[in-house]
Amino acid sequence: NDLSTLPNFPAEIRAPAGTVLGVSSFQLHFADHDIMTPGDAPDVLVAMNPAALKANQGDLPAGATVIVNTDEFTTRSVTKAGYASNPIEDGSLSAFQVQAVPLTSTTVRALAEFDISKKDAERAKNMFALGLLSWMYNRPTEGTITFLEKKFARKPEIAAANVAAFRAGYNYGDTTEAFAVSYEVKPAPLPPGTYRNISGNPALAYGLVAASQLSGLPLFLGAYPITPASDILHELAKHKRFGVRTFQAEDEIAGVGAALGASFGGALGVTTSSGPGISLKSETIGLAVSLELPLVICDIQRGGPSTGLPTKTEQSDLLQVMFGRNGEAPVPVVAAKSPSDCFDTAIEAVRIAVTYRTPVFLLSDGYLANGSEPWQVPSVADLPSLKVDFATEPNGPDGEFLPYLRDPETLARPWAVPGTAGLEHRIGGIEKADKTGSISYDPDNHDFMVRTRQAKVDGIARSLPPLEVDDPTGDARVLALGWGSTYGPIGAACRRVRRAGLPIAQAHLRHVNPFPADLGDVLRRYERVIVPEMNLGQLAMLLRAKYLVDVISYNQVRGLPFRAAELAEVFKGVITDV
Amino acid sequence: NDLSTLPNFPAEIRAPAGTVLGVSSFQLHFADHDIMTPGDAPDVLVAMNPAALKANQGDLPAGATVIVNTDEFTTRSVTKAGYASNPIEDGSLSAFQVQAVPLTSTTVRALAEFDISKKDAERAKNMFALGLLSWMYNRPTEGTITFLEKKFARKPEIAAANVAAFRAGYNYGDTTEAFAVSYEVKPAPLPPGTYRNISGNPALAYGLVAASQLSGLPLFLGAYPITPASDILHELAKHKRFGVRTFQAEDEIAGVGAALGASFGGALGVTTSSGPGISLKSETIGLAVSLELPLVICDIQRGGPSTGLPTKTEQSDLLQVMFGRNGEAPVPVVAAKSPSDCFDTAIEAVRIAVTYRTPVFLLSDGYLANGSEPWQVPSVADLPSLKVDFATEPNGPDGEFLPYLRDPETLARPWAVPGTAGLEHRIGGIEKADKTGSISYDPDNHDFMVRTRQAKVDGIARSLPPLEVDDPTGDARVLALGWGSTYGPIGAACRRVRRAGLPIAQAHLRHVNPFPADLGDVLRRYERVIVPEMNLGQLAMLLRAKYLVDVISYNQVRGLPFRAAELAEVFKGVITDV
Amino acid sequence: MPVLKAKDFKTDQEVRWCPGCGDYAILAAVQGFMPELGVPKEDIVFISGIGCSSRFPYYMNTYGMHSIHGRAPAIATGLASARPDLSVWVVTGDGDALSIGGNHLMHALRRNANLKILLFDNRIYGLTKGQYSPTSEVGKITKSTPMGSLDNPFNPISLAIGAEASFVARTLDSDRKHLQGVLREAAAHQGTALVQVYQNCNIFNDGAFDLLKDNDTRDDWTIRLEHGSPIRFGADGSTAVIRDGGSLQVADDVPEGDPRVVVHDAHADDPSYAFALSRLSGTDLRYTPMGVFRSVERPTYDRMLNDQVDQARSGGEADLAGLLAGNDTWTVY
Amino acid sequence: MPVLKAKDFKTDQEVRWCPGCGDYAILAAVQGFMPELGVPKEDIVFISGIGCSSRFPYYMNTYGMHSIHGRAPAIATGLASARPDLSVWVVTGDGDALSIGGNHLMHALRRNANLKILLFDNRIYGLTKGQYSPTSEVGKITKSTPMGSLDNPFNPISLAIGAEASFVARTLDSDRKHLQGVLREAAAHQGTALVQVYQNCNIFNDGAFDLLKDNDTRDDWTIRLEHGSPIRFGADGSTAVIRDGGSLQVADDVPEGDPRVVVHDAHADDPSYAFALSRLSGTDLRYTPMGVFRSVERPTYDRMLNDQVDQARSGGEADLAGLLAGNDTWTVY
Ligand SMILES: Cc1ncc(C[n+]2csc(CCOP(=O)(O)OP(=O)(O)O)c2C)c(N)n1
Ligand SMILES: Cc1ncc(C[n+]2csc(CCOP(=O)(O)OP(=O)(O)O)c2C)c(N)n1
Ligand code: SF4
Ligand code: SF4
Ligand SMILES: [Mg+2]
Ligand SMILES: [Mg+2]
Repeated sequence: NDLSTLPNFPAEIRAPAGTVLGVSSFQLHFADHDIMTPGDAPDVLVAMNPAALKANQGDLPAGATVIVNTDEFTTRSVTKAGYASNPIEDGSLSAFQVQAVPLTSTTVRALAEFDISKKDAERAKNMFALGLLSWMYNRPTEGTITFLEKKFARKPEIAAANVAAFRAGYNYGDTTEAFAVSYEVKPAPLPPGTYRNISGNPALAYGLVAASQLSGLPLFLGAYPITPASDILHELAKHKRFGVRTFQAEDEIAGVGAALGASFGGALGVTTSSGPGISLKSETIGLAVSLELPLVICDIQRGGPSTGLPTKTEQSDLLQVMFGRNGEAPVPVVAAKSPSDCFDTAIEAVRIAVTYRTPVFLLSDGYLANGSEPWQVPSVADLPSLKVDFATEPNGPDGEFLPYLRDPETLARPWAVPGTAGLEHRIGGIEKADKTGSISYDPDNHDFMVRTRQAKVDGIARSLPPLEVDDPTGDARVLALGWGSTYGPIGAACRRVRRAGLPIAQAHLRHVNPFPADLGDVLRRYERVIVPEMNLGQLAMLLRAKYLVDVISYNQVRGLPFRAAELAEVFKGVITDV
Repeated sequence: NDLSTLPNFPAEIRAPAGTVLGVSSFQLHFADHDIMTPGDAPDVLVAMNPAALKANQGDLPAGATVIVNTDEFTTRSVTKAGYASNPIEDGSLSAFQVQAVPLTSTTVRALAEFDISKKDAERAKNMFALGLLSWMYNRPTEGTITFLEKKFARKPEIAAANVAAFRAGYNYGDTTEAFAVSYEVKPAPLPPGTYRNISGNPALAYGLVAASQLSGLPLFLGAYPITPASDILHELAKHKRFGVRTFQAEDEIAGVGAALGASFGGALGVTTSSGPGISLKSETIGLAVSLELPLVICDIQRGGPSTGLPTKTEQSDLLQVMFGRNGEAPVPVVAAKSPSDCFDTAIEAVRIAVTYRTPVFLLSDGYLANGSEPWQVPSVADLPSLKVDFATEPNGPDGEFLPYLRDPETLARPWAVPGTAGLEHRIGGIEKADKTGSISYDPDNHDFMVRTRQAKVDGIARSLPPLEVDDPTGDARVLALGWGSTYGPIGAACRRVRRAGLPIAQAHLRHVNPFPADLGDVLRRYERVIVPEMNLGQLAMLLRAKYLVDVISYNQVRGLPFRAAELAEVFKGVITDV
Repeated sequence: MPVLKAKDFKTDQEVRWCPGCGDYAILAAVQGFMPELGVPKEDIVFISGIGCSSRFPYYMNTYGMHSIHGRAPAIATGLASARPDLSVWVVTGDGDALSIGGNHLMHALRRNANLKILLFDNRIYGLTKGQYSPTSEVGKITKSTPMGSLDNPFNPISLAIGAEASFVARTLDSDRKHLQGVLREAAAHQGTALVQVYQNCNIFNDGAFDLLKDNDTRDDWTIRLEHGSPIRFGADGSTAVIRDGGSLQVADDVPEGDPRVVVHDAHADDPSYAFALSRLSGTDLRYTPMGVFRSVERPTYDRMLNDQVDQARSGGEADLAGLLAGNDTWTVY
Repeated sequence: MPVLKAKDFKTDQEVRWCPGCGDYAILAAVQGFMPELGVPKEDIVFISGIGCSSRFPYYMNTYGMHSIHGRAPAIATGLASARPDLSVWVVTGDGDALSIGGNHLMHALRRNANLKILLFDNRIYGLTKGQYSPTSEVGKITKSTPMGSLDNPFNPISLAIGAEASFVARTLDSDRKHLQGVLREAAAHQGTALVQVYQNCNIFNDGAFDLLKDNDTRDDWTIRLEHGSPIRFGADGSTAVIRDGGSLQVADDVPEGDPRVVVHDAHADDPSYAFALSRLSGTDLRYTPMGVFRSVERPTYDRMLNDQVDQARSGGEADLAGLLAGNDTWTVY
């Protein structure tokens, strides 16, 4: 069954269970668990004019997709509908995934060649919208097309026009890299508190702004647009009042370079991109490793290799961020597990970067970036302090400044920013002598520095909490271990398995490099460990290499999140096998 | 003991056993095995004028380092010495590592501030040369300096000048990234045949030229200079008569891009660089993976991370070339084990690239690139054929051309080059539909294509010979496994261990991705496997992950080859422990 | 060869640009021009980067590559150098060519391999949904610049001339005749030709070039360049580009035969003239020269490279065995 | 602040360039000029890429970064934007700035952040032992071009002007007075200043600029630019740059007060004039203008960026809690 089977396509799409892929699971969820959001709210609203928006906005769950027909949002009609200012521009729709499209004019243009009345052409805008939705929720198109052909059998020209409009809408989604994801919300009653809905990219941006405030370091973002990371740039650009400086660079290399330069100057340097852009940044990240300056690199993963599938999700950059640099260049890696978790993960990434004076990778993906979930708004008072101490005094025995004299605990080197009298120093990408940081070609010094940089990153594990394992019955013999956006589906699958009476434990890694200190013990505690990943087994490889544990790598690389039902069956299979 | 202790420093340096680091082991070798090269030949010749060169060139072993004082190589003096043309330019010194330096004038310039006679200043050129040598063979400088100060104690100004000249020479080596390596030659009588001496970079270049001739594909090199890879560009630029086209690009990205464009046009596209440049190429290599076109990428590794140690050697790019791309982007990797082996490895890299229509990494390093060894000149007739068949006909059921219809055995796709009528087609970096290659966002197709690209690379293993294991006594319980330039030192170490009566097996990987099919069995055949690497254990990680074998990772990251003696001790330790 | 028609250059791929996008007009114009090239389809290659504009090769029934962002000129240079027999075209956008790809573009121009580069300039990043580009006017409000963009834009014509370009032209998506005329001259040029095509993105930057399109403003602001003709324009042709103390200026009511009126010379050896022309218009598009600014012959990189190969070969058969043996061998018996 | 001397800017690092390298002279000139800047050492930063020239920061007793090949302008842009209070200098080479780093350089120029870029142009790749560079003359025989280089070189001055540079100058390593004079003007300029310094690489490209150094040729081929003065040169000052039908030319025996003689105007708004000046000399160095070609004021990127921040802040205290809560929350009891 398919959207096109709806009696006739209304401006407001309600997706019954089992229809639009992304949507259905969402709906279903609201059906079989109870969460405090209006039960049968539309997941998508197509607002053909301000009035329609006004009328329906109310019962829209935050995170819903809203397609607005900008052609009809004239100042007059906007005021007429009772809005003070244009809702598309004044940010009052920020809780939704808004697609602003000139539906009428675009459709009319698309149908220029058809000899049908202007009215008929304009009517076809519904089909254009439907086409766009079919793209966003990647639905097959044949069904709709045959439906339209049948429906207008007696008016072939109209039929053709509607099909053309439908196609145009579909292609529009492709061309403009339109996106839609519904994040599988963790069920079970939420603890008391104040909630809002949030998707991953804004959450990540907020996390960075918060970290900047908590550390007292002005945030500097150097970025080049790329799907699905661009929205972080867009979001941060709005927050200059927090002292945020955003720099749209000429390319990814300049983006990360500028961020590194800002870090050298004492700012919180951040760069954001997706797979292809990250690969371009690798040489500069290697420099950051050698300079030992704080830098946060956010990789919002998408389908690869190469340009791949820009609007689809994937976890296939893990090994790139681990190893995609020349020489021994270790970089810590943290990964967000849900849209709202992007906030906490951003703060954690900054903590590591400033504490250890190192570049840090933050991994998110298209699913988290665009999917949304209820988020208990944190109270600012509860956020950790990230206070940083810049070097202010010479630290050498003879009153000189030693830029590579390390903190014995963290192995971090001093961060002396320009403007500090007496600490003038030079650093660079050539190997440096221990302590003084001057150029050194000494073999033993090189060996020492290589191992020291590694030790610094490995040492971060000492600052990490033990891995949380969710094993309600305590008698599970199988562990499902994941990282990143698979948290939702794996969790949902585990719940299904347990409902079916089979015990299974779940653990999820926020820290991929270094691993939590107790990870090895946790792995060995279970008879089998299964690692579902939206790649060909990248985390699994790291685990096998480090712990020599024969983990089961379960992989799908379909550009889509795992389906909980499917995963559950796989888990059951493993459990019954042990 | 140190060069400076030589009675007085002659124009021609003979390095007695145990002196200049690089040199000594070389000499020693010649001492304790017999190899058909004049026993006590100089490893370094400093020719102050054409006459001196003429006189000594004779008993120079090929591969020796020759420093020529270009100031004295005027047309007159060249002819006077009996040369038809200037030996520095006419390539007649190609068998040596030539450093052409205006010794006299540079030294005089360096001593401008000293009030000493012009004659004394010019005499100091010997010290400049000695300084340069000390850099090249990285010798400590203190000894020489104190020696000079003592020697000229009564003429402090002269002493100072000589020290200054010595320093200037040393810095000259640093500034111009001067290089010198002596490769530890495999001992044991060589089989009958015709030999020449060759170092890795020319051998690699010759291998590419040969492969171009064998495949009938014109060679196109797109490269940007970088130490220690530049000499491959320099060498290939000389061979236009073989149809070789060399392109010095504006940067590494353009270098690999141009090579890929040439491959699309039916040429043998090659790009050469070192670590930092390779990281810049990663995005384009990802595109090559997606386009499935032949491309050879040579990484002449040097010390890292970042700019690191440009003139030192290291094996630390293995994981970068394995994983340094976004998405699942598998690329085959081959590694040369000795200077002359760069020739065969280049041919093997081309075989894989053209047979499987894939980018291929060839790993060498500064030690191989500049070190030299005797090479049995292959007869062209014995070289493998690399004949390639371009697509000439439509291959589809309906007479259409399907650019992604694969060869069932190799999974290679057809290579249809522009100019072929009827096969016009478009390819790109967005995910492609199986067979047709048109853009496809279909989830199952993506999963299929990702796995197929991986299967294609894995399938290369079927074309590989079983791994050769050198286990003379047949009762070894410990295996020393290596890859790349450690072959010489590991081999020498194994010989020492065996001479000490302890059995040990040695195996060396040419194919790092995919591994030879029988590698797992080989590993499991031994009680312990030790993997020495000039990195922090990169191959070891891949082995542990794939085979769950607890290999011992022995690492040094000193920018220098392993010392056979030291390795031997480590091996003995492992053997006595089992 | 068989006579080709525009439709021979259409592919079976559905054209996916937004309805009304200027790219459609450019595609039609190029397909319409191709038969004139007189080159067999199989000898033509279109290489693009990433962007809406870069989808172009999928719609041309020739050989084609939709490569990665900004790298098309480099890839095309390799192809053209290895295969001087081909007709190699690059399609790129203002972001693709001038932002991430700027270095490859400027080196392609100075190197002068035989490439035809079509730069679709819509002054916006279309594919990524409307961030400002290196040709966007200062102060532009976009998703990434809510308070207005700050960087001074490039003038692609000035930039190209500063990068030693041998052929530089500008045209308009909606003016098929002019567009094809420029393509004709670009194709005839031996070397790298840069053609800037003002292109309307009706979704993210609609109407950017209306001043040059609307009937009532077009003639007042468009300066048509024709080699050998005095540069006059305006409804009644009374406005002209004149020389005044070295710099070029626009003057109204210039009488017939006024000696100050500049006679367009696209072949002028000194690029200063073409550069001065490129400065007549700012981002506001007032007084925009359209046509070929500069077209001078210079040896092409691909030719010279292949000449060196031929020259080296003229020395006689290449001898692989000889190369491998070198000139210093010894024998083991 | 204490009065600084040249030696205050020397470091303890041994200077490692080849004896006779032009870089020594530039280093001495810069160290000699620094006290004039009137900026405390700790507020000065030198950022370089990779190359012989890029070793420069190690020898300056200020803050410094020896970064990676070609990226210094990008890194410096980030630093200058985050810290407009600093005096940020970039040191680069002809390969570093124009080959791998071309894109960052041209965007830095149009963006006009407050950077002083010193481009040491020795027309060769020194550090990698002598391959040709983007400024090498055509036909140059180098390790990578045994049959001669093929690409047409850039004229860095023309390129910079085409990239919307607000300040462009040229000077010579061996002429300390002139070099320091140019540094003075560059430092005074608000925005990105590009200073091309002809620098002798006595090892791989010795004597490249002798025509402008030897007593007997220097005066004949060097055109000194001084804002506001007629452009006359040559031993007896009888040679001049004149305007002839728009283009600039060199003429001999030009009588006193000849109206055709160009009076140098570095502040001309229209860059066409500076561009024309940059075309007077080719790679052969005959008629080489030296000095400030162009110097115009334009708002700087770093200032405008920080103004936007101030403006946004003027809206009142930033409220983190408010940001996190947004405008659509619900409560669970
Ligand atoms: C390496 C990389 N960086 C960024 C992107 C995202 N991206 C794709 S196209 C584009 C810019 C498009 O603008 P333009 O070149 O003007 O083309 P248009 O869409 O306007 O035709 C960007 C930033 C990418 N695909 N790859
Ligand atoms: C990414 C990268 N590519 C290439 C190199 C090698 N490399 C170092 S400096 C240089 C060019 C030097 O020329 P130039 O910029 O003119 O500086 P100069 O040495 O002449 O002062 C090159 C190719 C490198 N270090 N890093
Ligand atoms: S977004 Fe703009 S440029 Fe891209 S297809 Fe749509 S209209 Fe054309
Ligand atoms: S190689 Fe040339 S540029 Fe480099 S230090 Fe020596 S002389 Fe100077
Ligand atoms: Mg654009
Ligand atoms: Mg240089």
